[in-house]
Amino acid sequence: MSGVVGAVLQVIVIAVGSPLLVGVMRQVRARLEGRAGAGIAQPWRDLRKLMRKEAIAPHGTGWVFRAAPPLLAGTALVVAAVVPLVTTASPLDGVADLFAVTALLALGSVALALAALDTGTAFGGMGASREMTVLALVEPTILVSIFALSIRVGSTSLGSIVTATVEDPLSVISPVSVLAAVALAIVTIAETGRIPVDNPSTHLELTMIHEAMVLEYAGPDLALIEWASAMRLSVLLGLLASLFFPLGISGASTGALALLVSVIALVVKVTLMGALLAAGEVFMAKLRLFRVPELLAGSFLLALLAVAASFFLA
Amino acid sequence: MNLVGTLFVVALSGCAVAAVAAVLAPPRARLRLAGWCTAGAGAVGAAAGVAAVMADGMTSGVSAGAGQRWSAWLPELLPLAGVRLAIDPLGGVFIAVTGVVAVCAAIYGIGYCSHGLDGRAFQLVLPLFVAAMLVVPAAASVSTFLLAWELMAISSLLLVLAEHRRRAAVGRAGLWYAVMTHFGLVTILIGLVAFAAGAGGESFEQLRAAALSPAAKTVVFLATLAGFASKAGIVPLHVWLPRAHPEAPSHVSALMSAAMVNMGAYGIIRIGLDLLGGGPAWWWLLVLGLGAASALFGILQAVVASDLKRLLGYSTTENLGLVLVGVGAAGFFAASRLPVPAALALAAALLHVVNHAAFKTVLFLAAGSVLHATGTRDLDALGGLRTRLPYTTAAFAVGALCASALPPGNAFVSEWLLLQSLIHALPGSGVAGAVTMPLAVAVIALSAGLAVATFVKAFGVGFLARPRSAPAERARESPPAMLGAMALAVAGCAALALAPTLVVPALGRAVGVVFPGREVVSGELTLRLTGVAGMISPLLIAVTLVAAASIVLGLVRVSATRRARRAARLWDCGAGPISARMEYTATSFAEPLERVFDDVLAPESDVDVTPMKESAYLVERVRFHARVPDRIEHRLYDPLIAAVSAVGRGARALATGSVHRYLGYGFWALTAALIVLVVTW
Amino acid sequence: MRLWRKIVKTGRVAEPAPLRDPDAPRPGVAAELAGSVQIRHVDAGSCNGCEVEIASAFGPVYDAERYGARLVASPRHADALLVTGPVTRNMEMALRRTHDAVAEPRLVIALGDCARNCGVFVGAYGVAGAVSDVVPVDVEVPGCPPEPEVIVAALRGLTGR
Amino acid sequence: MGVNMTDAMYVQLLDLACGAFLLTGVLVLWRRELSAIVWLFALQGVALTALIVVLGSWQADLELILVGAGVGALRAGLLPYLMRRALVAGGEGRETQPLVNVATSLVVAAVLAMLAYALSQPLVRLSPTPATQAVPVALTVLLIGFFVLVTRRRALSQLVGFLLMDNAITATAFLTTSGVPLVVELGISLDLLLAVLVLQVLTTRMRAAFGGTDLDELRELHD
Repeated sequence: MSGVVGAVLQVIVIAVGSPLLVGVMRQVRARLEGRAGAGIAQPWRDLRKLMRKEAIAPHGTGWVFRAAPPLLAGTALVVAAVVPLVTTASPLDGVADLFAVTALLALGSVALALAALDTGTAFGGMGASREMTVLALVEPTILVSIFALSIRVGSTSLGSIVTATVEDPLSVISPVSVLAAVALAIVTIAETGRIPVDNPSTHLELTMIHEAMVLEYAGPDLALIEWASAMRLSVLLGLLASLFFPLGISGASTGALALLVSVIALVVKVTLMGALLAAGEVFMAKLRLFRVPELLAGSFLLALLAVAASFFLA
Repeated sequence: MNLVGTLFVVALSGCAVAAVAAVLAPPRARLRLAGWCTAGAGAVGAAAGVAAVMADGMTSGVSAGAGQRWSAWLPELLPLAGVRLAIDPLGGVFIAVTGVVAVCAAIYGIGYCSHGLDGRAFQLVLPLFVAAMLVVPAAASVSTFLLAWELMAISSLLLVLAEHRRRAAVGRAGLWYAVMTHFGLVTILIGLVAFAAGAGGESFEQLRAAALSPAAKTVVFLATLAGFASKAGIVPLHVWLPRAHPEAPSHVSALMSAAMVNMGAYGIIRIGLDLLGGGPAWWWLLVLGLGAASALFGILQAVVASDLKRLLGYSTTENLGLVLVGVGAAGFFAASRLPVPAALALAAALLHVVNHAAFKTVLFLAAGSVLHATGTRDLDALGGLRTRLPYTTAAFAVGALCASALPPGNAFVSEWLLLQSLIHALPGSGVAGAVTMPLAVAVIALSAGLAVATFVKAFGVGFLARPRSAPAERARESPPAMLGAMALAVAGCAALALAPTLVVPALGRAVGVVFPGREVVSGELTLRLTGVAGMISPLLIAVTLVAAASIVLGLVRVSATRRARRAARLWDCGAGPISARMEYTATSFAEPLERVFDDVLAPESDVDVTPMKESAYLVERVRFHARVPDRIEHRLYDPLIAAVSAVGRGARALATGSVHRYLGYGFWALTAALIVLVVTW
Repeated sequence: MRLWRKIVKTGRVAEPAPLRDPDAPRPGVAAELAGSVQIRHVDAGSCNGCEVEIASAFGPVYDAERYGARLVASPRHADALLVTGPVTRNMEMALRRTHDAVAEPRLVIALGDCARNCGVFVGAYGVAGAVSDVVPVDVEVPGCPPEPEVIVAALRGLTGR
Repeated sequence: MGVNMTDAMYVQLLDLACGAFLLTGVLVLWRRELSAIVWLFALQGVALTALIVVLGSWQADLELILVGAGVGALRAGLLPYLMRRALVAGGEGRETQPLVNVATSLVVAAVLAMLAYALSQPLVRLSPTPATQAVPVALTVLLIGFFVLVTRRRALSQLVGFLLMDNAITATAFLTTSGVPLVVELGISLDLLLAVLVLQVLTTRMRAAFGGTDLDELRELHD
């Protein structure tokens, strides 16, 4: 029972909290740049405003263009329900494992890329092409890191990996986990389109990846996309936290208080990681698109070394 | 004769009837009659295959060769050896796949062939091709197998050449195909004949029982592997595939790509795992390596291809590569005494065969529909088909989703299964396994990622946005027969994607032929691996995804204050309207990937500047030409062909036209042979 | 590390927010935006003086972003068009199209004297007219160029913060 | 020695040290800035020191710990210091165009790691202790160092490649036999120091004479 409650809770926390996370990250960035910042609730204000605006159907676009935003948000919600963030006993845990989660996130990106191609604009095509390039190169790292993480547990089920770490927290301090964590962190940055892979606040179309795909969306469609991107970011950060630092996460049978503690732990962890990410971005410049493969090859190497280390140092 | 046998014979007779109808029926009725007969034969064949798989299920505990299986020996059908047939669950799977693909292709053909392909010869050969493909997995002796194999090769060659009068490229493609397929035949012939000679009999029963020396086994395996790999389009023997698939009529491409290439995988499983009974680990690492190389090379070529059917052809190389990764892993695990992952890997390979057949049928049929409507396969000239060919677009969308291995598509399930088998093998597979498996996982991951990019490109550039050329603008939806066939294939994809729990246990029985005595998966809604931890539920993923998307849409409905969606111009930066020439094309879409993998792909480009007459500084015209040649063809085959033609030119000196000289050659050759005989005897 | 030291040393450069001018023009639609105004800047023929001032309005010192205003990359994402300069003939159609590309509810801010009444370019060859001759203007910001404080005040009128 | 260690903690510390050793080796391949490469080399020296010290305190061997300290002083202190001086004198900060591009060399490194693992298995099977099980790490770094030596153009990054190899050999020695005799270690260290000094003088002279240390450009001197 607590599993169901926990799953519902984590979906709600992610759905409500992810725009606030983006707000926190912008605020951190603003402060480091010496600005005052718009406040952490600003993304929610933006979303509320966008919901009040009209949707636009550009000439020549069709069902793909319209279906992409709800599909993107849908995949993010499903992933938020499946991934162990508040509880490891989500009733959906058996439905999808780590591979499926990765594939679901990719499905969201694909929907958006197709929508971008559907507009037929040069920027849309460019964004779609780059997004797919990054996606294709990210895939090996993710899967090999999953491999590395699953060796210890003998399963790719997220619930069992996290439970095993909860039971033996010190096992995280091993080369395998460290290497896999670094690899997955790089991948997370690439997947969520943060610096140094992509700059979420760029105005220059030629440097865009994600933004170039959504240039044609307005109103509620845009709101869905922004909300979904925020959810993807927080889910991925939450997943990283759960995989490598599952402190406070609830098990199968826990009371209401424990769930509350888990929720607070999740919020604290994700906020901290978000702040760290935002602070890191201040110190970095965006990489040239054709330097991105280097970064991803590096992360792939780390992931492979993580697998190797699990037999080197077993 | 039991149910399986009856159905199988009915299916073969159906093909025969179709062939007769194609010859005798009046031109107006010919297409329908032959088409429906072939489709019926395919359906019955599929039923026979399914029955063969299911019938065995009742006696799943009994080892191979149980009485339930249908077999037949027809000594009088052929001189010397007779025809020996037997259908076990493994063959049943391939028969079922061929049957279903044949149904779709035959129905499709009724609509597709009405322009120029309704001649007697073409309609006669098609059912024969189907029949040959039904017989190959049922063959139970070397001679029957080789005969069916050759019939399959010849008939498919004739089908590829169907349009040789219209395009010169067809002839070249046919030549490549003829050479490669016969090279394959020769190596299989050598391998199997050596095998039969060693075993002292040619029926598969005898071969299975034969005790060959390891060296002889290796020779047999390598020879047959080369032949089967060439049929399956495996690198470096894949060169015929991206040529023949685009040039063949589309439903023939579908048959070849979804059914015929599978026979290569079937052959490797049958000869290597079943008849030779496994073998040393290095055989299977070789198979795995070939598979991995094909998967990567195929998908890399597909991602940069701009010819729609060539792209699909390379994707076939990729998918068969993945199948071979599964087969190789299964053999390797069996050699390392890991029965659980071995069965899992083989089940994954078989599931991928089935899934690939389903989505590749959809994709080729849809590509044929595009070709039919626009007359071009060039993605750079397509686009905007979404409004003009709505059904074809929907079908291609389903196929592309399945092919890109994303949930809720079907290939996702088989790749998931494959990855699970690789991951769970680790603890016991020793050094070779520990080194190979992570790399194999990486290869599968990269090819899956590139497949996503490939099919986003194919669908997004080919069908969405606005038309890039006049033919695409004038496109009209295809006739109902073609749409019906596509719908059928789409339904197959959907069934496989949502209910793999029905299919995989059946495949488990086919796996039982090779690795007897264990179930691979269980569960109704959730695919639960037995023996190792791992489960997934494609159906529930799809349901929750739909539910989540509906909730989101509901939320938007409730909270949005302005309901109406305003139509507006595309944002063109305020400048003039965006023309179709400004759209991203397939080439530009693939450019970043081409640059990333430029060491592997070695793209060629040249800039051709024509200056004005008056001054070298004024330019009249600049032509930019870029292409990505098949590097293996370039590096391996071109020198080979050059060498062969050099030998040919040299040999011309021998032929002076003098009759005496020719007779003299014969005389000297005869005497030399006799001398050799005398000396060596 | 050097950058970090710099950040710590510099601290906050944003000036404390002045009191909001209650008389700042606030068109009816602005209430609907409720504290979030995304802005697309259109240079319809400006001398770039206004652009410099916009840049400083969104810079660290004045930090217009803290009031909920943000510059965006596409008019589709925007609620308000920030138009500078007299509308030249070449930009007339582009401005109309940009205005059309913005989803309702939408606002137009004419920034600077040139945008309000063509400034020194009145009647010049190549000038099609003031911004209000081309698209309906909701808010006007006077000045040549307007100071950042004035720009920020006008934006705060829209965001209501 | 007074340090008390449980089995699990020893293994974990050893593994961490090896992980850091490997990671720094890999990062040398990844980064282009010569200053970062020197930094990474220094970090690797620290990891190596930690490795030896962990081994020493596990075996309660004071001599080993002292050797570790010496190795640390040389490889994390003196050699990086000398190299940084050479760098400052040189002024060219980046490995601009390695012979094999960075992405490919990272993938190659992945394959090298697998090769090293396969190679060292017989060795590990000989005496499967936690220390010998980490030998593949050292071998990987050895191969990566060789690869750096082969593919990089700048004299300094080649030097780092060479030193990586030496670090790896030292690590292998300590992991397999818990240390070479002190004399040998001292001899090797002196050799290294000499090599670095000679190279430093050479690069400075070379730059003074030809204005660069790109080895491919040096080839032109031959003609």
